[in-house]
Amino acid sequence: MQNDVIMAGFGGQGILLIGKMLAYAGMREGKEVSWLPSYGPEMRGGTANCTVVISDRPVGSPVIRSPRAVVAMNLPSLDKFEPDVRPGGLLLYNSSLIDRRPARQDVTVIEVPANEIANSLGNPRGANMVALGAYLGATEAVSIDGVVEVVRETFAAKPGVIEVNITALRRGHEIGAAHTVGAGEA
Amino acid sequence: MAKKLMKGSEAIGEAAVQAGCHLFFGYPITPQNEIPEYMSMRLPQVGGTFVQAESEVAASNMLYGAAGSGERVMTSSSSPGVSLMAEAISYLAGAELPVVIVNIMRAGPGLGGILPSQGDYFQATKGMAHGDFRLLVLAPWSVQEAADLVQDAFDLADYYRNPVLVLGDGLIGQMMEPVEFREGRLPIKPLEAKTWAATGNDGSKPRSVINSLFLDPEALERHNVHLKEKYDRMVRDEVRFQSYGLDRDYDVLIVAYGTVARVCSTAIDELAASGVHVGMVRPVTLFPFPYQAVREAAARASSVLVVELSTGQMIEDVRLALANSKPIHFLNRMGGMLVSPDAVVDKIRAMADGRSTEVVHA
Amino acid sequence: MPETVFSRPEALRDVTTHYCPGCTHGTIHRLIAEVIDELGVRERTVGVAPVGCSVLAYNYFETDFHEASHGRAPAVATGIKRARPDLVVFSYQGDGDLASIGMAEIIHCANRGEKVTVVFVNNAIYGMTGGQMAPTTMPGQVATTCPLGRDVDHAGHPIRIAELLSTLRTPAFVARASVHTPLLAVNAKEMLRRAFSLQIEGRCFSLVEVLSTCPTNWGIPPAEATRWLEKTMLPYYPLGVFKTPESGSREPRPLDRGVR
Amino acid sequence: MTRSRVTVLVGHFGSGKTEIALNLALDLAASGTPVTMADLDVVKPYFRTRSARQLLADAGVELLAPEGEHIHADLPIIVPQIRSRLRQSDRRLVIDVGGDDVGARVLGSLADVVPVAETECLLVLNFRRPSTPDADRAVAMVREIEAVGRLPVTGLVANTHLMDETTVEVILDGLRSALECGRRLGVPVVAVAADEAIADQVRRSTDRTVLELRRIVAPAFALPRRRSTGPLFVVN
Repeated sequence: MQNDVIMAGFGGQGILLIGKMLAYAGMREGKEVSWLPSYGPEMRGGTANCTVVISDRPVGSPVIRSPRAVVAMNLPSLDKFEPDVRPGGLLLYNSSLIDRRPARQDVTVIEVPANEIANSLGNPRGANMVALGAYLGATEAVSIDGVVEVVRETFAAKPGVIEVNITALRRGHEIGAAHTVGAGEA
Repeated sequence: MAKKLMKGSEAIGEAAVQAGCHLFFGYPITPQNEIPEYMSMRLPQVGGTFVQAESEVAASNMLYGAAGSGERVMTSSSSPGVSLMAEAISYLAGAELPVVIVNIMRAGPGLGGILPSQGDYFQATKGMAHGDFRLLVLAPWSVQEAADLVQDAFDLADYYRNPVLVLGDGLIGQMMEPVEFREGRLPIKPLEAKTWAATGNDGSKPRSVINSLFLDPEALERHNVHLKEKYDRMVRDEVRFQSYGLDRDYDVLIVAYGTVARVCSTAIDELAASGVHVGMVRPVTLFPFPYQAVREAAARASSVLVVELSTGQMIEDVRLALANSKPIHFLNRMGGMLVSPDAVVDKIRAMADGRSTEVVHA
Repeated sequence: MPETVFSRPEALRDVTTHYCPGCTHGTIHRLIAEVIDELGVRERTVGVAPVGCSVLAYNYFETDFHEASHGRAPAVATGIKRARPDLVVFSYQGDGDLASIGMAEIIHCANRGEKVTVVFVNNAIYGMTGGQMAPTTMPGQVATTCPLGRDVDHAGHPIRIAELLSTLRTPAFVARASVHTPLLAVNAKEMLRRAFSLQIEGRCFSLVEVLSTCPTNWGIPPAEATRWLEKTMLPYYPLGVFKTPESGSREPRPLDRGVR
Repeated sequence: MTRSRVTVLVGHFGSGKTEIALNLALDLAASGTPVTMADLDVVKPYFRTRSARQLLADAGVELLAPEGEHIHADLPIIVPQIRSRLRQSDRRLVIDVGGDDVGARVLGSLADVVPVAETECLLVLNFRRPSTPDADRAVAMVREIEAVGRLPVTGLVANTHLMDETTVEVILDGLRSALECGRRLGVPVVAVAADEAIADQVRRSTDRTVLELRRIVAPAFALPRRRSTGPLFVVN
């Protein structure tokens, strides 16, 4: 079984960070994982993205052209990666910053107002955690408890932000869980 | 030791530290800056030394001094920087100094671009610099293997008293994967004390002179013969490769190395799911090249596909292995563009239905 | 009983050098060897030989040695010293090696304050390759690549390495000596002693530039070569100590005309 | 050719100085004269008489040249004994100097010990070499060599040849140019050199002294029966 996802957004939105947390939690669960930052022609246009693969068996290509899931945190990311989502896959988009509906009909689309939720929690920087939570809720790629543990470790130096981030993660998870999508075969 | 999630660059640095390398000299160049950055942070923690040199030229000569002092030492760079180091690498080989050099290849020629490439295959395996010498060249395909090969590289360098090159690309350097460092790792070769090192002369041993200059042509020829014997031993004892999917019958054999082989493995798995079986031989050592393994695996196939991020530099070695016995097809991207699993699948299908033409032999 | 008044320093090997008659490399070798002996550090000294006439210096000192590629001796010395801080490390370089192809290495070695000693032999010409113009060749001096004499409009003025390096804040000791008279040779030895001592005390980079003659490539007899050095080189390359650990940074002077 | 104690051979690059110096030293030794040969060629280490060392040793010629591994060093090496031999010796001294004025510079460094009154300085001329196509250029070269070598040229050796394609006419043509050059310099042409294979024919065509040359320094590929495994040039 394999989950793979391209997460994309503006630099500074914490995209690479949530990708790393996802990969790290996967590794903790004994899965095979890889994390590949924006590298190659996709890097152009000021967007940051990373590809995370979580699998039961050794990861083959860490480069994924047709991912099973895309998390788009801004409009350029949606424009760029919407066509690449594998048919039957998952397209999760940040409706707070993206003012159009995705056009794809053959994938599961989840609308996540990530910035609005983060702001309402008094944690404007937590939109990335909302998105990660939503991805986890929809795919169960790794358990949310494992990710919570990673959050605690990641922010160990800044204990004040741990709980707000966990809250953001859980709120996202609730949204995602309403649209569960299965993982594909590796 | 528990698994850690590390970037390839960090894993390479940590592997070196754990292999007892406490000296690093380097000069910044993308896409490998994480290696010197990691070493500048890590080496002081173990009482080691990191120096940012004024140039790759200087860095590689600092290696010469440190290695000649009997210490384990490493540098890393990327293609244009390695070209600048080539002079010193010839001297290191001539003076028989053990060092580890990491080349995270970028696309060229010239300044080219910072994206992944395999365009330095010839440089690494055939023509690094002036004079008759060879480097052991190790090409990892995963972060874990990069760490393992770096550690092996130090043992091999010490054993052969020869520079060892670890050849990766930007993907290997930037990618994060879990890595496990074996505790209490034993050297893979029986290593002797470095009595040849120039560490001061108190009369207890012959004077040590680290040198590649031989004025007497007969003495130089003897030295060349000695080096050749060393390279012959490498060819005999150090060939490494990995077989993939050779346990079933296959029509096409892929030859690819490094991250490209990773991509091919995914394509092979996808094709297997649809009943098409493809085999692969992945050279882990590029010098010595696994000629015999390629020849034997190709004997069971009707054609061979070479996949590379270059104009086809490795094809020359594959042709040597096959001696024109099988048609060779070629799939590549260059300039930093990557080969995707889909492209490999398409190519294999094209070979099956006759849409792919073989590489024309000169 | 006859008394021994002259003997070979232990740090010098009992071999014949290849240097031409009238060349002062031999004198400079001997002074270095005497200093190494007198400081009692021969067993832990490692030298670095360059490319140039002194390419075979490793055959003449009774210490361990590295033979470096052209110009890179300061980088090799850096590698040695960083690997083994307990060693006493010196490089021995000529003007083509240090002041031309190796300029980057010497400046950065000095500026990092590597704890090594550099002996820089300046004879204003390329010796090994047969008398070509060096960065230190004097204006008007004939060399095979400036057959009409060095034209400063074309090739610039000769580089004064001791002055150049002494503008750096880091180096502990920079001096210029000559060995063409016994008295000056005694001074040169004292400068070399200071340079090595500062390294041994853990102070940083030290360099002694030593002016030298090259009768073979200058094409004049040794005695005349000495006179040429005095008349032509000395006024341009003054002898003395340019930097010590105590000397501070250089303050700029105000512009003597124009807007204040 | 003459009876001076010291014979210095100068000339342009590739004029045949080394070959003539070797022949001269070997001829002197064969006639029973104690002779010392000195190699002052710092210009082209590949082609020094050092490779003739065995031949000279067998003939009883003393050689002053770098020893041991320094034979092949890319370094200007002047063995110090040359200074004492120049000052005083009961042996004939034949000195092979490097080509052009650059090679002759080394002579300048010995100017304080060269016994001018006892020295003949012979300039070897091959008018089929590009640097000396005619008497004008040859005269200019002599002036340059004299200036840096600090030694007057006392005689010329006409050595015009085209290696294996040399004809008597080539040699005689070169001799005429050498005589013209000598007239303008006021120095004699002391000999015309010719390979042993052609020397008799030359003798029949001129009353000048003919220096019969054995080809000694030759590239390994020119010697089909004696392939060398040594450096570029060998002695046959």
